[in-house]
Amino acid sequence: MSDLAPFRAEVANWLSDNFPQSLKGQGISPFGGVEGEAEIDQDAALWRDRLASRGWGTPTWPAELGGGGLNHAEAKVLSEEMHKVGAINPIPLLAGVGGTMVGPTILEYGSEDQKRRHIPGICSGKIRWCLGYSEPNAGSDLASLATKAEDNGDYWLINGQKVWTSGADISQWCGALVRTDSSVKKRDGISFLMLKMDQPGVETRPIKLIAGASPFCETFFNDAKAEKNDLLGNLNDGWSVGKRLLQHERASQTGARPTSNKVGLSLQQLAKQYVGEDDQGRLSDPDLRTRIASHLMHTKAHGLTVARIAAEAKGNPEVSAAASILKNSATRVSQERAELALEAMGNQGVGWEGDSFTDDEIEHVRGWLSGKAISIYGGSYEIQNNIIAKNILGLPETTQKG
Amino acid sequence: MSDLAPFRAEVANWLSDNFPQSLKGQGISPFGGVEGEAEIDQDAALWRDRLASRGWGTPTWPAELGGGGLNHAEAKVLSEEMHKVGAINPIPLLAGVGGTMVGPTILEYGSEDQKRRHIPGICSGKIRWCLGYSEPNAGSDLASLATKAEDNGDYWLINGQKVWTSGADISQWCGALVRTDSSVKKRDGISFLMLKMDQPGVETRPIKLIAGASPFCETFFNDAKAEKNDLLGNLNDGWSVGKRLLQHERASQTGARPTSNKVGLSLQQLAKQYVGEDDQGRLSDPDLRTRIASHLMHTKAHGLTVARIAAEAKGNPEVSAAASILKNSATRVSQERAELALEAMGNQGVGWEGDSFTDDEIEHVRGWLSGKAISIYGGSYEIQNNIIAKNILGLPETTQKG
Amino acid sequence: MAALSEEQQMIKDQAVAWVKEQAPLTTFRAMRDQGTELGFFPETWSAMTELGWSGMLVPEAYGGAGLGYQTLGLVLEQLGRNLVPSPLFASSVLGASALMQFGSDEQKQRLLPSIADGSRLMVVAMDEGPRFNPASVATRLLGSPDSLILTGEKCFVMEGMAASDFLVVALIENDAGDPSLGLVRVSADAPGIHRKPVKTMDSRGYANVSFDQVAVNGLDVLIGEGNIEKLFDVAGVTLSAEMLGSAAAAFDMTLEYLKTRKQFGQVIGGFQALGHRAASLYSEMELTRSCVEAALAALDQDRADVAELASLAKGKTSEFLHEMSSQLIQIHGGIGMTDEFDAGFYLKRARVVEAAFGNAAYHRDRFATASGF
Amino acid sequence: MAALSEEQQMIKDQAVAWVKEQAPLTTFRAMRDQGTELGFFPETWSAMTELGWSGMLVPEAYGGAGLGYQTLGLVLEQLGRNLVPSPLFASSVLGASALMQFGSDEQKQRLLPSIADGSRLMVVAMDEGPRFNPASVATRLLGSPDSLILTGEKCFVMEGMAASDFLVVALIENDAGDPSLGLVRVSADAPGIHRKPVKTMDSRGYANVSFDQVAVNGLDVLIGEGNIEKLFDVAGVTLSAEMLGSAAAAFDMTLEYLKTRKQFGQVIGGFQALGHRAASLYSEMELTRSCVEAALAALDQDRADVAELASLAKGKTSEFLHEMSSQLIQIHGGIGMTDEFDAGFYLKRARVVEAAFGNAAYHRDRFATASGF
Repeated sequence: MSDLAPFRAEVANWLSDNFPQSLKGQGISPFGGVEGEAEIDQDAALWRDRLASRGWGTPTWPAELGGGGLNHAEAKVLSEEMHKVGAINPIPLLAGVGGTMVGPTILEYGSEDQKRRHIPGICSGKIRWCLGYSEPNAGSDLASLATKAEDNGDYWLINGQKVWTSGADISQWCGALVRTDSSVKKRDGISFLMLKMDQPGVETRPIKLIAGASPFCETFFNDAKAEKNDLLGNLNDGWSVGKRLLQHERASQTGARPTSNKVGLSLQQLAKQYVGEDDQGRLSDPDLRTRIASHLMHTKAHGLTVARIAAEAKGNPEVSAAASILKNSATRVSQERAELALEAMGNQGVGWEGDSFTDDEIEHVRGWLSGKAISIYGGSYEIQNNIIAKNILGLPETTQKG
Repeated sequence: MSDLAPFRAEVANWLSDNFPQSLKGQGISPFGGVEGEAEIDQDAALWRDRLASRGWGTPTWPAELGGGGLNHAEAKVLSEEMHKVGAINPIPLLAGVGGTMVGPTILEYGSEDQKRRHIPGICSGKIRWCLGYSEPNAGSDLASLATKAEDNGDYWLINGQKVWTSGADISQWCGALVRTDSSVKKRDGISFLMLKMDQPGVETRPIKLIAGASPFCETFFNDAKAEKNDLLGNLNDGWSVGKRLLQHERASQTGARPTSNKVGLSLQQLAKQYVGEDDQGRLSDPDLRTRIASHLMHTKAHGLTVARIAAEAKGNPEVSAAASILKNSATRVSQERAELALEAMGNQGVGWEGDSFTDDEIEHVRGWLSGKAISIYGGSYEIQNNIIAKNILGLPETTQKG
Repeated sequence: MAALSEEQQMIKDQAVAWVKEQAPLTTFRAMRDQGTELGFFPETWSAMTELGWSGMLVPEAYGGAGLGYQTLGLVLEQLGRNLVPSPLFASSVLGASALMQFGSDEQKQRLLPSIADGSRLMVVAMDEGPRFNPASVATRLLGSPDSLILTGEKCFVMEGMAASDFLVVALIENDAGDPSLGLVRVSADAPGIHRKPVKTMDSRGYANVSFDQVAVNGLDVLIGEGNIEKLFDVAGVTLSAEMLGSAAAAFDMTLEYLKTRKQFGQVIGGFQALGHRAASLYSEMELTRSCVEAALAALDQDRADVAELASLAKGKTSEFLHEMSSQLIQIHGGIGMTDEFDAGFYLKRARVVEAAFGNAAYHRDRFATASGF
Repeated sequence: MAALSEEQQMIKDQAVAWVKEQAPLTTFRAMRDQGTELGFFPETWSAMTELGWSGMLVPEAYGGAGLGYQTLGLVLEQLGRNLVPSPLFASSVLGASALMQFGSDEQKQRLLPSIADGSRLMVVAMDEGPRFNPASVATRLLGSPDSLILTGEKCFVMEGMAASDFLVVALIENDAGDPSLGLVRVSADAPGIHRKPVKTMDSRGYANVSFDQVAVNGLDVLIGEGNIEKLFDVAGVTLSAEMLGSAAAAFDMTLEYLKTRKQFGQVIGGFQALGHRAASLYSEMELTRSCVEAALAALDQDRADVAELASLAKGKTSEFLHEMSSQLIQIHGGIGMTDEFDAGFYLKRARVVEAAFGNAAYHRDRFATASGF
């Protein structure tokens, strides 16, 4: 292994010169994140531009396209040093799915021209992407999608409706799966198109969810247009492109996320606060204690598995077949935690608004509700089990009858 | 409701005159039951014959065929009075599946001649029946059965192999599902035949199970014969006959059975014995206590459901679609109880033989092992769920593709 | 239930029809969207009192119909199906039961008729902390017989904003000076009472109520003979009947979706994993129903095993509604997550009623204790 | 495991090959059918010692290979796959670990080399009741330093009939007269020791052993510095490695059956309910493997979180092997119930190892305590 110390020093120096102290510990809110806040205050914009100028918002991407050109070891050092000074990388938050999914897929499948046109914008943090995948009648059965793109000679003409397009109302570009051939088997007539959101043929409508406001939209295409050279991958090969992109999504979802940034207490601390403890420091409700213990053991096992699979891949963050296992396991960690927290909180765990509840309590409830989506989006719990059964275990496919 | 007091007095009198005191509290062992003991001591034989002479071993069956001719209310009185004096009804034990399944099906589907020839033998407790259903390649998919019966003019000629024929080696008659037409859809070419076990073409071989010796056999038919007039129901309509018979089986399995007659302690008493209790009388292992409580609640719910469904049927013991629900629920009660008892017993719950373990402890282990079959035989857990989904909920069939 | 009497069948049919026609989920949604502090529409309550439901439990001698818990359960189950908000449970079930159980004849004469006709909303105030814990009551009635003072804090009082009267669970000293739990009636507008609405995710009406040196008339102290736990058994069992209705509606919605939603060229109910899940849920629902019906019957018969059956019923319905409401969302997928669709209402309501009067863990513990281990 | 060293890979390959060729399940079956009191074939043990497995853990200075727990785990997992019976676990893992942890240098010099070459079977005697409970030890070492007497009853001692030496967990008084837990070595044939075989359903060798006024040499008292719980952590973790192997074999048998058994015109693995069940089991196996490997590494690194990881590993493998062995039978259906088929061996073994050194509930409790609640 090469000596990373000089690079570490370089990063530390640069951060000390360039990271605005006002942003320290600010979390993601100054950058809007997916919560929809569009304003970015001055320091945040400064920080975004300074980071982008080094390419360090997308550290492992090619330097000539606006990335940092670092290897994985260097990227890890960068991330550690940023963590040390309380600096957050705003680019992936600002680019929406551009940084986590569309970008990596363009880097794999895109032409040189496409890379030159699209990657720098993502690296700059100024172009946000959304994804047009699901449709009202194509959820788990994504291949049934009906949104149609016709080759009009000069451009693609797009008509149809997408749902669950996250951040569609604040994005500049969209990566969409569209039907380009209706005469063949469902999966063989799909292409992956990139198109501008700011055009007359595109309309977005936010979806209110059970937890309240949401980043999701319905998106309608009425004679929307895409450039001829914005087809990613081959014509009618969009299923492969789109599937690959989803693997990047799954990989980004395998870490169990905390219910909320604001809720910092461990589950056992939280439970003790509401339930109390006996004279030996054990949670007063032994039934709940048992289930929290079981949950924490699963959580630990999940974390160890994420680490083990990463180690087995020798640090190479390849997306693997194990992603489906980790997705379902992460879902369980996250949803179980939310349910157990609610149970522990009792009546204080059913609040909706108002000052009878603390912000944390309401945050828990809202997080619990939005978390119900984790087992639905990005390939539902059932779809992941289909994938495990078929791709890992080699059992027959159970969905392909139509 | 008519006045049952005179009948109750008559029964009590008759029992006091006829029930041999030596059999009081003897349980089923003097009658062999399914455990295979063929000898019946003198008093047991006397009791069997006296009971059979009144038809009270099969109390609700027609008196002219050897039954008791009682209505359900009277049969209940008889059962209560027998229970009072510690008398057990040996006829169903001696007749094998004759009393519980084949008999009721003959009474429904049989010709007058068939009833006259077969019912009295069952009522007497001297003719034991077994069932030839499953085959090595036809388990849950019973309709795939291959054992063939050919019409040879004077008789049926039977060739093939059955498995899981309970008590085949000690039975006089067998009710078998056989293929009588191979040219049609699987279910449409099956007939129900009754045949003698004591003939040159029939060979039985006991199956040793994971719990040890077992009542089950493999049964081989090599040019075995059945009388022409021993076809039950119509030719090629055996699937309906056989299914109806299985409903009687399911109905007889819906009550949760204790793991063993000998193990009389309640689960919570047993657990306390091995685990101990705290100063407030709670089981010392709170984790196990929670799961035992959950189990006992399910057990109680199951019992209440059996009672409710019986009450809703207004005391008419019709076999209903709910039988599949109760079968799976009874399975859970029984298997959960066995697992929890084993867990509570710790190292004393893993004994196989020898005097380091009490008879009860070994009985628990053996019962736990044989109990694993409850979710497999008589329509597996999965098959019952298929039935519930299709017959009760009206969802599409998921097995019929072949 | 084994067999309904003619009267029961009539009441049930009436409830089915009324809930379907007069109290669809759109009414609940409108109430939620308006954000009314009461947590129900007064018109709904008027209609229910006209149907006589507010007096179902109250004995005929006190102006009610004296029909018993099993019959009441038929109505509660239907209300649960459409999540119909009203003070029926808080006042006409729990308030009335408390008076029937603990009240003197004078108190019953004075209070029950107006509960039965729906004009008085008599609401029990019990909880003092986030988790149901009847053993921990700090609210006290102090002073001499002719100058009684009630002091304490109650939280999460159902229909607390709509209440005209509170029945406050408090420690009351007997002649020997030993405190035991009893109930104290006070008018909701009495000096020293402050209430604040609590906005919960089920959009029903709850309040935190403080009692600051509230003067109490000696005639309004209910001591009775029963154990106060029995009142919570009534609460748990009747709430279970309502919860069973909610769960059954959630099941029906799910089954309907399994039969109509197509993916991969077939209805999704044809996928065995989902079919078997539906079969398990249905089986669990049947078991739960038996527990609820048995517990209602035990209340009517005042049987010795009421406590055991009450914990069975509340424990089982809490578990089943929890699971059923989660599966309602999961099986509906994305559409289930949208506010536009009704599934979220059931999910949100499920966790609220689960926590009320002891959750599943509470009742497992209680069932175990009742079973002697 | 992230990446095996060349040596580890070689040892693993050797174990895979040896278990497959030299220790098939038919050997276990033959042993079971013969009903040998030892619970293993001496030839098996000779072969294993020739492979050097009996000395894997023992430091090179004491005649072993000093390879550590992670490497040992590779062998144990393979042995678990075919349920290979031998005293490896009891003596070369647990006995050796006890000496390494608690023994003085003199004791190690005297005893470890013969453990490493397999000629001495040094077996730890711990349990005194049906359930694992290290806090409850009544066996005592009493007397003056030149006249020590051991008295007590130990049950369910693994390989107790084959043992040449016992390491007895006992209360030992220190100079101040306070008793604390330590280990006392006695020869298995010493006067006052009586052992009786215990016939368990996994057909392995266990014994109940009584120590009736057994004279003990002062040199054979092991006090050491560690907490005795740490020895049970070693036991739990290494047993977990073996259990993981058994569970993995049970999974493989099940998957094979799902791919070959046909019913209703297709392989039964094509039925979604079974396919999803297999997917869940596989996922759970992957999670369990991570816990076992992490716990083995923690032992080698003598990390501070050994106790937490040991409870995680033993708890998770206990749960998973329990479920996997039950599903092995259920998915095989009737054939799984027959003694002729091997599934029953896994089921029976599962419950025995589950109960040993703390079951899942024991470790949940311990994990919770370690997590501070």
